[in-house]
Amino acid sequence: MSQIDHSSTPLARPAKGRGTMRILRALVQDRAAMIAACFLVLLILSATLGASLLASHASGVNMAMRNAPPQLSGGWAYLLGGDNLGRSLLARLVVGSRTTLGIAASAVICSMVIGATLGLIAGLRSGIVGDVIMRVTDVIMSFPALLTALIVLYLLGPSVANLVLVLAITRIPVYLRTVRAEVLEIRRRPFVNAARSMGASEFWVVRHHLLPLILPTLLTIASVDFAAVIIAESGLSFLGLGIQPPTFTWGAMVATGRAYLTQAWWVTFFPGLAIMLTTLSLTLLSNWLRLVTDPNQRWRFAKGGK
Amino acid sequence: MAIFRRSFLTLVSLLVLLILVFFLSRLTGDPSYLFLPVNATPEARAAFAQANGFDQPLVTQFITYVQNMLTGDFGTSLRQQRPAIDIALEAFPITLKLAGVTLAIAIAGALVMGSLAAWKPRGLVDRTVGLTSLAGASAPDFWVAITLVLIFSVSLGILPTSGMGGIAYWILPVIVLGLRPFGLLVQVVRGAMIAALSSPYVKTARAKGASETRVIFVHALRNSMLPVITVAGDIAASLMNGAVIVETIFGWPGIGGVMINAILQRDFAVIQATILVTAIAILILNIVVDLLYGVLDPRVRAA
Amino acid sequence: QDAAKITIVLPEEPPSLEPCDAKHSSIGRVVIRNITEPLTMLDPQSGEVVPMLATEWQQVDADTWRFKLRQGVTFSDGTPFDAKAVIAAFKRLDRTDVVCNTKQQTMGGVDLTVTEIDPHEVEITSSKPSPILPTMITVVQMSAPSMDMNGASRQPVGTGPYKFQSWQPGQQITLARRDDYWGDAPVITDASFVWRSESAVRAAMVAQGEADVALIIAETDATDPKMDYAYPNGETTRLRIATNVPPLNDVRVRKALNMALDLDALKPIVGDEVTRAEQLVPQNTDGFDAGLKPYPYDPAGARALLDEARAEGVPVDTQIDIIGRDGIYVGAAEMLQAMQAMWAEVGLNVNIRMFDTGNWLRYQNRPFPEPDAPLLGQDQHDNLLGDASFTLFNKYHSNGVNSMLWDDQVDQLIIKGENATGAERTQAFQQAFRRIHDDLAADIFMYHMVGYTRVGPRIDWKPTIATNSEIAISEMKLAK
Amino acid sequence: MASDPTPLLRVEGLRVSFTSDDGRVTAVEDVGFDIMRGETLVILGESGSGKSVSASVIMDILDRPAGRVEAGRVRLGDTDLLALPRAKRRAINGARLAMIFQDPLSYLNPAYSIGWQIAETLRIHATPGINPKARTVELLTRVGIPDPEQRQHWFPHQFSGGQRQRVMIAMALALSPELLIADEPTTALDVTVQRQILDLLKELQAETGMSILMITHDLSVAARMADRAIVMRRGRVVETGRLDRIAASPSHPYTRELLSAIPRLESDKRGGKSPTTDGPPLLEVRDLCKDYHVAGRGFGSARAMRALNGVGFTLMPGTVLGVVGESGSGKSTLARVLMRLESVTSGQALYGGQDILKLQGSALNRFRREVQMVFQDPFGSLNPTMEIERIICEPLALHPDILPRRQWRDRAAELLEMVGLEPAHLSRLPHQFSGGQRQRIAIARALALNPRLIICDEAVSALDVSIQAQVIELLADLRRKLGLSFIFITHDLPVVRSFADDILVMKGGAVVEAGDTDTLFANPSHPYTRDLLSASAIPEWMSQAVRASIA
Ligand SMILES: Nc1ncnc2c1ncn2[C@@H]1O[C@H](COP(=O)(O)OP(=O)(O)OP(=O)(O)O)[C@@H](O)[C@H]1O
Ligand SMILES: Nc1ncnc2c1ncn2[C@@H]1O[C@H](COP(=O)(O)OP(=O)(O)OP(=O)(O)O)[C@@H](O)[C@H]1O
Ligand SMILES: [Mg+2]
Ligand SMILES: [Mg+2]
Ligand code: NI
Repeated sequence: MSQIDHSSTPLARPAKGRGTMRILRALVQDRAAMIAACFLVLLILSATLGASLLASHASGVNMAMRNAPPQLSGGWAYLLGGDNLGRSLLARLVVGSRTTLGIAASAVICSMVIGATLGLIAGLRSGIVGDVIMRVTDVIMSFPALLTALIVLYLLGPSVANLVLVLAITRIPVYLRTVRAEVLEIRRRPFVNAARSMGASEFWVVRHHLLPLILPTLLTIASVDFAAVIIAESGLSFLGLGIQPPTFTWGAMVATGRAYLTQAWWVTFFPGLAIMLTTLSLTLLSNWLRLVTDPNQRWRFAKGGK
Repeated sequence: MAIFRRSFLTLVSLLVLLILVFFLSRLTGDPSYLFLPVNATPEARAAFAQANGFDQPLVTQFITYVQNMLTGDFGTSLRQQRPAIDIALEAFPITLKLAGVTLAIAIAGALVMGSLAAWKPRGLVDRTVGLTSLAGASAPDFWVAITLVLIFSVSLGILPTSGMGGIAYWILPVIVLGLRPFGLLVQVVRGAMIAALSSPYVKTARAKGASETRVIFVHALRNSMLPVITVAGDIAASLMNGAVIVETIFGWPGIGGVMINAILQRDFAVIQATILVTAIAILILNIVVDLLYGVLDPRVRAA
Repeated sequence: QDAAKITIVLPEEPPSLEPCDAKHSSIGRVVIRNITEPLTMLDPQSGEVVPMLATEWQQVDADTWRFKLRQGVTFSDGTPFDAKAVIAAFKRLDRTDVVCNTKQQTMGGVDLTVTEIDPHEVEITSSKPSPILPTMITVVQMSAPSMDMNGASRQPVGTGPYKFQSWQPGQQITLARRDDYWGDAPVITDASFVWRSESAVRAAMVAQGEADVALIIAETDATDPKMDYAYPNGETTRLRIATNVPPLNDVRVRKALNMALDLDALKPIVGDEVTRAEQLVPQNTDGFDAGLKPYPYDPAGARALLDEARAEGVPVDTQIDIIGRDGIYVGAAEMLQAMQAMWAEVGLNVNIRMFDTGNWLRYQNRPFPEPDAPLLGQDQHDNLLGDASFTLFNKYHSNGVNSMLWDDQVDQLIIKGENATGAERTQAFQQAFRRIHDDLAADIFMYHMVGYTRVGPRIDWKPTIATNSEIAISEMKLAK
Repeated sequence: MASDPTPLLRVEGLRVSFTSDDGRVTAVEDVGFDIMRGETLVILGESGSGKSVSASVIMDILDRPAGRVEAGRVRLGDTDLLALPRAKRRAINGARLAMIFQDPLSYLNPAYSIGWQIAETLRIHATPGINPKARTVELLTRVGIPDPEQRQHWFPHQFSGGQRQRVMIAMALALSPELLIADEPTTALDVTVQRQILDLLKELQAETGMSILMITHDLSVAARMADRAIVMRRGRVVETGRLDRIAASPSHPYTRELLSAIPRLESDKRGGKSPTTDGPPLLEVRDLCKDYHVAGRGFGSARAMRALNGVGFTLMPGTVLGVVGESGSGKSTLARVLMRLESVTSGQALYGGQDILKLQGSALNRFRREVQMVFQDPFGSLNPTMEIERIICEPLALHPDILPRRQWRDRAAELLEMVGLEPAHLSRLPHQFSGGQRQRIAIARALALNPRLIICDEAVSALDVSIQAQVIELLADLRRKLGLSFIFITHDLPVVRSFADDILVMKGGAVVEAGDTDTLFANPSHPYTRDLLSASAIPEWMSQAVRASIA
């Protein structure tokens, strides 16, 4: 038997708080994940508070500061330089974060949720329902995203909701197929059978046995997708399906800066960097989450762990 | 048996796809605006529509399309005035080559790097591979492409700017195209491998005396392949649809550019022909991926 | 020898090399004056019509002209160039199986009949009196009678200094010098055309020596004064106002729109070399009025005008939509955003709606998709034919397919000019432009645009106003 | 035997600890032993006493870096195994050292055919003169896998528990290692096959001079095999010596407790059988048949393989039906079919008059609440990402009307205590337990709902005799108090004999003999049953020694 000091009676501790405490402790222990989490909090603050505070700075055209390089002298506004209409890049990054995060997050979450749900169904029902889902997925995969975008634009008109719809539809297949593949394997594992034998419904099995094992993979894909969605959005804006000016996203900032790449690298660089850092933070967090939830890695975050 | 059923169903999806593409693409607007000069008169537009059959009801147009298709006629490009299928078939091999090479490199690289990262999570390899691959995966592709051209072709003069040709011409396009697949796959491989490497059978392999390389690449990797091939399949499918940015920037006349132009130009015959070609490729790819599931995991095959 | 081979990098691959569609600039760049030649030609410097395959011409009556053909000219397939060939070339324009933009665009509504007088003289009759027929036919390429009449040609045969050699779809088109050309033998022996849609890459190719001419690069990529040429490209930009919809039907609002803009300050967005435009045609065009003065940049005045209109019940605060198209010219979207910001300064509520080309074009033509909406249409127009008639009717006449103006006076002036010649024609057109600009403020005129083209150090050549639509390789010399 | 003075393997002062949520936990403390060439050393001990952990240190497959060797040395011949660089260390595994794992069901790679996995050892340590293919078939034949030519292409999930264990054994024996570490190698084997395997090991030992380190809870196996034995408890070695000496004069109280189980095993009726009740039967199974379809290699058409062939029996409420039989005879399949985890080909199973195989909706739900199962593969049947608390509470959560939520935790703690585990372990994950501990967790989970019928598939096979006795006592108690019924699948004849009212003997998918326990044990009629009974029993010398020492 192991030599544990049982001086503190474990039963006294409430079961719930323990889990969150453990997660928090694990977060503090992983420096990279901690930084990522802080960055994301900062981002959310900038998208909520910052965006409202700086809205006017982001739209004021000032041709004198057109493509102004990053500088310390011009006050905080031109710390990161000015864009092609002389607007403060910093202010635009902050203001743009709201739409960017809003659109990308909703698109990624929509496609993930819809994809995962359908994938679960397709994985669990091998009959006609599963067939239909998978063949519809085939169709979506073979349908060019741009055409989807144009069609939605034509039929439903441009709006943020439709934009999210277009972005989400085109990303559904990855999640769907990934979830299905995992379900096909995991549902054969003995512990799923054990749960079934105890009377677990399909929903229970999904909720407690399948999803927890699949979720890390989904989150990994989703966090990388985040960048892809932002960039795809900027690609659509020239069709009029993207966000319409004067609203803008980081993706649109990168896209307009494209023409100035040789002259003013900072115009594309900073929004690009923002996209990159956001994606990076999300992925670091999802990587960390994977370790925390992995039974064989969890010790890393325990008291005596490295 | 299953495979026949699967192929049949796939044919059904292809048919549905063609119907959708036919009708929906025609909802995106009247091509006469694009093909006639801005000052064309309404009469000229009517004549144009008549000459191309756009004045017929959509259903009639579709029936004609299907009839012609059965005789091997996939329509004529409005813009190029030649068989649309020729245009698609000229471009597709280029896309296929580029996608194949890129994907092969990205997958191979991701399997190695992702496995090494998973071997010691939070270790040095994990951190470096993670950061660099993600930086690549989340950077806007055209930005990377142009920057690379400016650095390697203009400043250093060691690589050609663009065009098709020998190995040197492949380097930049493959890098740019491969960044996102690589970044995503590294993460997926890493995740799946972390789980696989703590499975009991890995201990068995170690107890047999398998080298750590063998443990990683033969035992754990095989069991982590389900999500990896799924994601790789998805990436492959999107590459089949063409890599527009890379194709246009580097002047590779692949199917992505053709398709995008056709869509923007409302060149319906070309839209249909290119989608037909890529869809067949994607559908075959999906069948292959599904078959691979069974090969990789016998428990799935039993289903 | 080797050095006389050049590579030209274009923005896009031509859809075909069909001579009758050479007005399509991506086709024209390869074909015009390299493979095929017209009977007459516009001198890009002076704007005058000069001889090409026709040596001289005269008007017989209101709708008949006679052209003497150049002798001793053969097509590259050996067929002699004669009256029969001219008839065949004009027949090509009338084909209905393919779209021949050339005819639609420049001869809208006018049918031309060619008859042989003798093998070296033809008579061209038009269905309507056409005082500028020699100008009109500058766009008609003389293609060989042997050319297939089915589909759009991908192997044109003409009388030009070069003959079509090969086309690797997607990759390149090559031309080779003809030995039996009727004119002076050009220096360049072989030319290949390649295409890259990315301006930075086109520029880089010339910088790298992979190409000798990079056509139409962005201002931002034109960074090397030794290689990069800026030149007026014949394009004029404007925002077209829906003059029939409130509040835009009030001339004070239209003037205020103009006065609220500091267009001089915005020049860098599209290129420092652009000049302010006050009418839709470039200089050297018959009908161009150099005396038109720009609206001053006067936000206060604009505000005053708006207040005045508002006081009279004009719904000045209605949201006005700009129908824009990204990529119509470099900086197009930013330009709109800057203008939007300036209008916001004077209290106008302007909203931008960007479209893809196909959709944007719907808003250009009658019947207009949203006839009751107060719209500003982003637009760019080129008139390279030296005569304002190619612009005025379509853009400003009450019956013009692109016109959003309904003004009797303008209509009369246009019709008067079209039927006149000489000073009378010029004056009528100028008066029309003046009324459109000064009295009606029917448009927000922006700039006469410039193009940038990069020419590598190996060759000696300067782009001209015509370069966007034709590149005569025979004019290129090797640099010493 | 111990003439060679230097031992083949010497373990000294081993201390191993693990990092877990509760900080560092020491699992093995100051463990040391020697094994001579050709010798068999048996490790007996309490479940969770560190036997498997010690073995995994020797094999260098400790969960690192969660587990850490804090002190101690392991020498193989002259080489210090813990100090070797990885590549050299790894070359020893499989060739000189081989291990049979305790949990054979989880330890095979699900993605490769078993033939491939056996041949892999041969390929890794490429030895001239050995043809991997032929050798694989030979090994499979020797461990008694039927139809090895065909079955080498099958995948682990297509084998029964005992068959997988034998595959594991074949794998370990592939290269005739110098030292074989066998961690509970016969837990899933019926006595006949067990005898066959033990004979095989002895044979090889005689042939090649192989040493064996055998971890077992089974005193009859120990008695059969051991030269020397050590006894472990709570991470420490509490007794070392020749087995006969230990049996004759145990020094540690735990050893005495362990040995005292022997007389009980031989005679005692612990079950306290209740007289068979009249009235409607609880479960009535008629003519069950089950075919598995096994795909040929590649995409060939599937072959049917009959796993159950006309199985039938009746179970009265409050009784225990023992199911014994050959490994691979369809016992687990029967259990899975009854639990509705697998479809049947034909047949009927009436539970309380209703056909289980046709139950739907709430009737099915009620059935699943009343009937619980303990799976043969305890590791696999516990979700690896769930804490024990959640695992044990899962049935309570599935049937929330039974107990209010806030009492779940206490109930879970209570259940853990009932099966001899510490409530402090509630927050641990399955992989942090020993084989026997996992098995007990599975039992605790099955008890959570106070079911009417529990199907136990080799539920106590990995438990040492003392804990096994404790668990059986617990089950018997429940049966007495609550009238619980059991279907008790086991290879352990003493256990069935003492616990079961009726016995079903299976072979090749069919019931070959059935009847009242006493009658059946007294005069078995089928040759296989006779064979089975004769194979069991603890050697006489041991019983005598033990009786003498305890008396
Ligand atoms: N990864 C781990 N983390 C924490 N504790 C562990 C871990 N692995 C094993 N242990 C603990 O170490 C102790 C010894 O385990 P071990 O597997 O060696 O037991 P065992 O003697 O083989 O028992 P059994 O007969 O039940 O298999 C047990 O108490 C177990 O809970
Ligand atoms: N999924 C499957 N596919 C094919 N054959 C299978 C499958 N599962 C089990 N079998 C076969 O069915 C037979 C019965 O297996 P089962 O697991 O019921 O045996 P068992 O009596 O429980 O044996 P043990 O005591 O060894 O656990 C075996 O021969 C096995 O190979
Ligand atoms: Mg153990
Ligand atoms: Mg079994
Ligand atoms: Ni046993």
